[in-house]
Amino acid sequence: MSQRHGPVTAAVITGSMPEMDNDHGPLQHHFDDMAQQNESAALGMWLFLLTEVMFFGGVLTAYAVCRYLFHDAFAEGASHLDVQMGTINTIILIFSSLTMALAVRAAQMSKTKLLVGLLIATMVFGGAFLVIKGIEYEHKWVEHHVPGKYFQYDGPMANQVHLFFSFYFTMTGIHALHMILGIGWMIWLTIRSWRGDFSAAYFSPIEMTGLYWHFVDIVWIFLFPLLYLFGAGAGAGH
Amino acid sequence: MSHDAHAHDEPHIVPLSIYLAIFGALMIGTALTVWVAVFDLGEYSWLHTPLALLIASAKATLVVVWFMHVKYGSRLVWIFIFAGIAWFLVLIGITVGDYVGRNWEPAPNAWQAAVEAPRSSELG
Amino acid sequence: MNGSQLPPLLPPSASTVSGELDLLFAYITAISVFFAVGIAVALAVLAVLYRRKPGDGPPPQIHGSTALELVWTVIPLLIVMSFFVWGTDLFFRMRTPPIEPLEIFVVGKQWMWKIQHQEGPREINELHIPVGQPIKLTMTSEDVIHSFSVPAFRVKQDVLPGRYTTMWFEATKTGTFHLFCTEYCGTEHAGMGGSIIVMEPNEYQVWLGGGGAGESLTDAGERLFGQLGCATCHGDQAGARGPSLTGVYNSEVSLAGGGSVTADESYLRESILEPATNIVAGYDAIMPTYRGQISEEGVLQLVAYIRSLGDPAAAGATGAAAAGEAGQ
Amino acid sequence: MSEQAAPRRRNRGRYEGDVPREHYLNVAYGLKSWLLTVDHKRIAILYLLSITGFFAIGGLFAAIIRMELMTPTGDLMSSEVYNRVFTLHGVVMVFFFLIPSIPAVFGNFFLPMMIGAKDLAFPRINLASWYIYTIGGIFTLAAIIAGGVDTGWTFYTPYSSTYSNSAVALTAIGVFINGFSSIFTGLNFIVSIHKMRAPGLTWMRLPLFVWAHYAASIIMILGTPVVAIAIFLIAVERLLGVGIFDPALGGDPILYQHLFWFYSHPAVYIMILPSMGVMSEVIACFSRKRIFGYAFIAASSLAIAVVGFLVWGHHMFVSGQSAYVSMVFSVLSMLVAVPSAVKVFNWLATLWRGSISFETPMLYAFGFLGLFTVGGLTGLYLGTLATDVHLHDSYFIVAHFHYIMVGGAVMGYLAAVHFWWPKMTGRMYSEFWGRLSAGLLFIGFNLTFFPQFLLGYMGMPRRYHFYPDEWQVLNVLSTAGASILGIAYLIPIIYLVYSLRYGPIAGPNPWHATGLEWTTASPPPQHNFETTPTVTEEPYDYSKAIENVAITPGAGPESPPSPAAPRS
Repeated sequence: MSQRHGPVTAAVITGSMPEMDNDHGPLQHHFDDMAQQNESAALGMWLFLLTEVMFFGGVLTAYAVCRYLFHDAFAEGASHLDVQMGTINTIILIFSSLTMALAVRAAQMSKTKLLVGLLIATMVFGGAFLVIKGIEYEHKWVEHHVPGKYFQYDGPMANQVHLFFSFYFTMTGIHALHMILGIGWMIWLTIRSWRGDFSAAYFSPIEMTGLYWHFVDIVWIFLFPLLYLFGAGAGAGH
Repeated sequence: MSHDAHAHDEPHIVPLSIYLAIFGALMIGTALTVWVAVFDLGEYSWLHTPLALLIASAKATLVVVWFMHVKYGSRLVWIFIFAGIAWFLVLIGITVGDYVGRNWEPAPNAWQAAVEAPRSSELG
Repeated sequence: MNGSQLPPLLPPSASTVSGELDLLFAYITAISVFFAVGIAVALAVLAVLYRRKPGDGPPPQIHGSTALELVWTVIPLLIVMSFFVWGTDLFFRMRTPPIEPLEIFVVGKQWMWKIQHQEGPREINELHIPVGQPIKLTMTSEDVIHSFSVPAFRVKQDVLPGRYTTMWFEATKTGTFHLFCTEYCGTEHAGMGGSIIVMEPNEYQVWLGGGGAGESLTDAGERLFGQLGCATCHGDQAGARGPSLTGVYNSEVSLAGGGSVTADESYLRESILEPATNIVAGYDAIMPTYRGQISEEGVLQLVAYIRSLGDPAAAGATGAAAAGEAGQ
Repeated sequence: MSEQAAPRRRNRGRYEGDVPREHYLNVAYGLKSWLLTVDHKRIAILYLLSITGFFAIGGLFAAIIRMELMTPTGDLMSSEVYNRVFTLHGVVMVFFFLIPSIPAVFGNFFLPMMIGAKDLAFPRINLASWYIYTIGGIFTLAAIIAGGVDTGWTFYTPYSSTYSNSAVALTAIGVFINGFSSIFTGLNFIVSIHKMRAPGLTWMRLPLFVWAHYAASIIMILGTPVVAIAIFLIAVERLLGVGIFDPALGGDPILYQHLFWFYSHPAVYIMILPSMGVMSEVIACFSRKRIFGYAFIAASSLAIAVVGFLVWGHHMFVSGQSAYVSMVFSVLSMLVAVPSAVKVFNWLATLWRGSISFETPMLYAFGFLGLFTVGGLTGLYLGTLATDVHLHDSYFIVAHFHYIMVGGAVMGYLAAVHFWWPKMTGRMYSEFWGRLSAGLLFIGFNLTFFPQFLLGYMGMPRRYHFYPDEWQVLNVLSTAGASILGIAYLIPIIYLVYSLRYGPIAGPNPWHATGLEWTTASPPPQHNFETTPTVTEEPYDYSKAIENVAITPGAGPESPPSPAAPRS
């Protein structure tokens, strides 16, 4: 499904599938030199991120329309989200972005141990984000705010609040899946880093994974105010 | 053959201080987002959403330009990014425009209005 | 294929807009034929003139001509803009009804059209209308998207669940015309059609009287209003739990959440089915939803009744239901 | 095509008196060498086979539709079956044939060769895209077996999300998965065009086929994800009861139409742009002339791709969307007609003073020009607001988009098949049968679809299982045309397969065409070129081309095998 394509593409684009690399080293046969290969990989990754922009863009458009139509109900739904947890998660994700950026830097400087450490730190932050997300989901489950058969809401606008939670779970769910796959991919990268596959001469896979991870971070930077903070203040329109 | 080649031959290593500065700015941005969201803007409460999006866009820009190294990348990457943003704005702009526009009818014509009558001045 | 007579190649033209639409169609066709034939002839002539003959040398390599490119960019542009201007002008006229049309209500449902006349008659898959009078249809769907299409009138409008859409037309010929559902709506989509029967006005009056007359739409709404006990809260006395409905139609209503809204049919419908969405200022959100309890036809009846309770435009309407008959 | 055929050919003395040459087809044998290949040419062949398969399935459904519509009463099958048949015809043809057709087969095969590269930038993504396509196809076939789907290929909500009792989720997932194969193809093309061009191959020296694929790839990249998420939400809505598109659950059905058409209108340009690219190649070659207004054709491809994204709402003029938004969409739809017109005029001007010959690919190109013109012009009726109200969802629309998709895209596809067949297989097909089927196709096509314009104007709605009696004559004509059309599709399959074994040897450049792909041997060696080519001249320079030999039907010039053509 959709969410799985991210890191897989990242994997294939970066040309870092091991069985393919054994014979040729990092330079693939159809490229003239490493520069051409790296630039192609970067360009491919950016194009892939473009498709991701439009992918999330589709849901965001749907969200914008429904929020425009059912403004008050969405504000009410949003007020049931846990702003504290959302904020903590935002901070955690920014930390993970920093460690990821530094990981790329470590690879550029051929500091293998630092690279491994930073990759692990990034995964730990990512994992923490998912754990907190899971706790939130669990709360929603207990409160019967998960859309579908078991949804219960005792308010006048139950239908539209249901719609809000549909968006909440769709958007954060797709985002979380992107993270899970990013972490899965990073585990593999960590092993390869430990083996010393990357250095200033060849760090394209690390760089591409960084781009992907930062993109996932950016998505959250938008999701957080759009979902969590909508019902937070006087902005609810009451 | 790569024509704008050799931009990548030597990795451009960004100083640690820049990363930390960006990180700090992102943290401040996060705090600002939360603060603005709970701040009572009185009759300007409709500004909450535009402000939140503005701050989020600023944060995203920082991530893209420095964490994602676009500042040091090729012009092509800039073009791609702007294309992505432009296409997304077309999609969301015209689609939301349809819903907003349904309340404007060419003639005084009460039957025509949609269920989604204007609710408040705040745009989604 | 009755007898040896070939069927016609044009649909009957039977509404006030169909003539002009045919004219616009003919205009586009004339230009299209000009270009299509022109291109075909050019192809044929070039193919004959420049076919390869034995002993030919390489032909001259021509790079192009900016002047020509400009010509064949600008001329098509001007032509299509003329389509746009005429088409848009006609389109806006086609969807803006004249004053005081005869209003008829349509509910689409898999796979039938249910039609209610103001005066009471109801019909299924048939619509009787008088010739020479503007008709406005207010339409909604009980399930999926349908589309109300009358080719002889050159009109069509999707019928959506959850909201009202409208269309209008004025027949210029008596007779029976096809009615189709043109938005695919499931198994019996092709069978979701019927006829529009256009009659002379006096015949129409006879039909109204003779058909399933009896209760008018407003009366049906009043009866439903009573059955559901709406008056318990929406009475006219001061201190009632809900706002008075007298004269509410087409008035500006202040909302609890700030802002205001025109209490048109759509707002009335929404207030019955999703009462909490837009609460009138000064009242609590205590009204239960009637979604699932009243059919779309019932909602239309209630709306018709509330409309009959007076319209501020109709000046000083009081609670007397009879005074506001037909809501005009 | 099959890997077993290759050695036999070789044993039969493929190049008599010469050492058997190694090329991409005989470099390795066995199923594994095909299923794990990362060679763009082999992947193109994989696509060719699977796409032909889906075309046959879609064509079969079309035949059933036309048979049912011969009589007005709907007596051949039940409405339930009929609805499934036209839905699957649409889904299979649009998502599994038309969208991948030219890009995935000929783009894959020739784009790297035209830019002088050894392969696309990401060969493994290329292979992955074929697997994704296949998996999506399997889901859709599973949906057919599971009882089919009856929503129409447009999956309009809330019918698809709530009311339909058919295998919607399965089909939706199939289409969703298939979307990523399109994204991967587009991504690969754009990166390859940017980064893999041969030395000297500047942007203004690119073949127009490459320009057209660049423009189509933009649409694949930026449009496909949106339809993916829209269809994904339908599947979620059906499986989990989320209500984004269902008014009964608070959602909005028109929202789906926006997301759907944001992609699905530009998707028409994914189908037609590559076909236009083929036209530029074929017309230049068979009139032996440089393309008239090269830069304008290239720019108009990009203009179509960009403006094409701004017109989706013209599918929604009667849906209840805002009248003002409709107005904006109408004017933009008019604008998109202009670059298409520019292309047609430039192709005509290319013929002017040319040295025109009429081999099979050129006949298809002429057919394309005629049919695409009709299809494009009838689009103007639909972009015009008032006329669209009457014509929307009628057979006029059906005729219009078949003129574009079949008359335009399929004609282009067949022109490409016949133009590049000698390069792909090393063999010539029968020119006589080629011309015959091209002519039959043109006649059959017009007989099938022209009556539908008339039906549409009379008001016959699309997706109708039965209809009023007075429309039977035109429907019978249409069905008669469809049977001719069916024959015209079958003939090429026979003579092309025949040519694989018995066709004359084609040689590297049977048409004496320009372009890098013709400078290498037929079939091309595994890495396309023995040495990386260097480009020093503009495209379509036919001034120095070999003397104007009449290319005789059925007998391609027996050129001696050469690793690379001697020419420049």
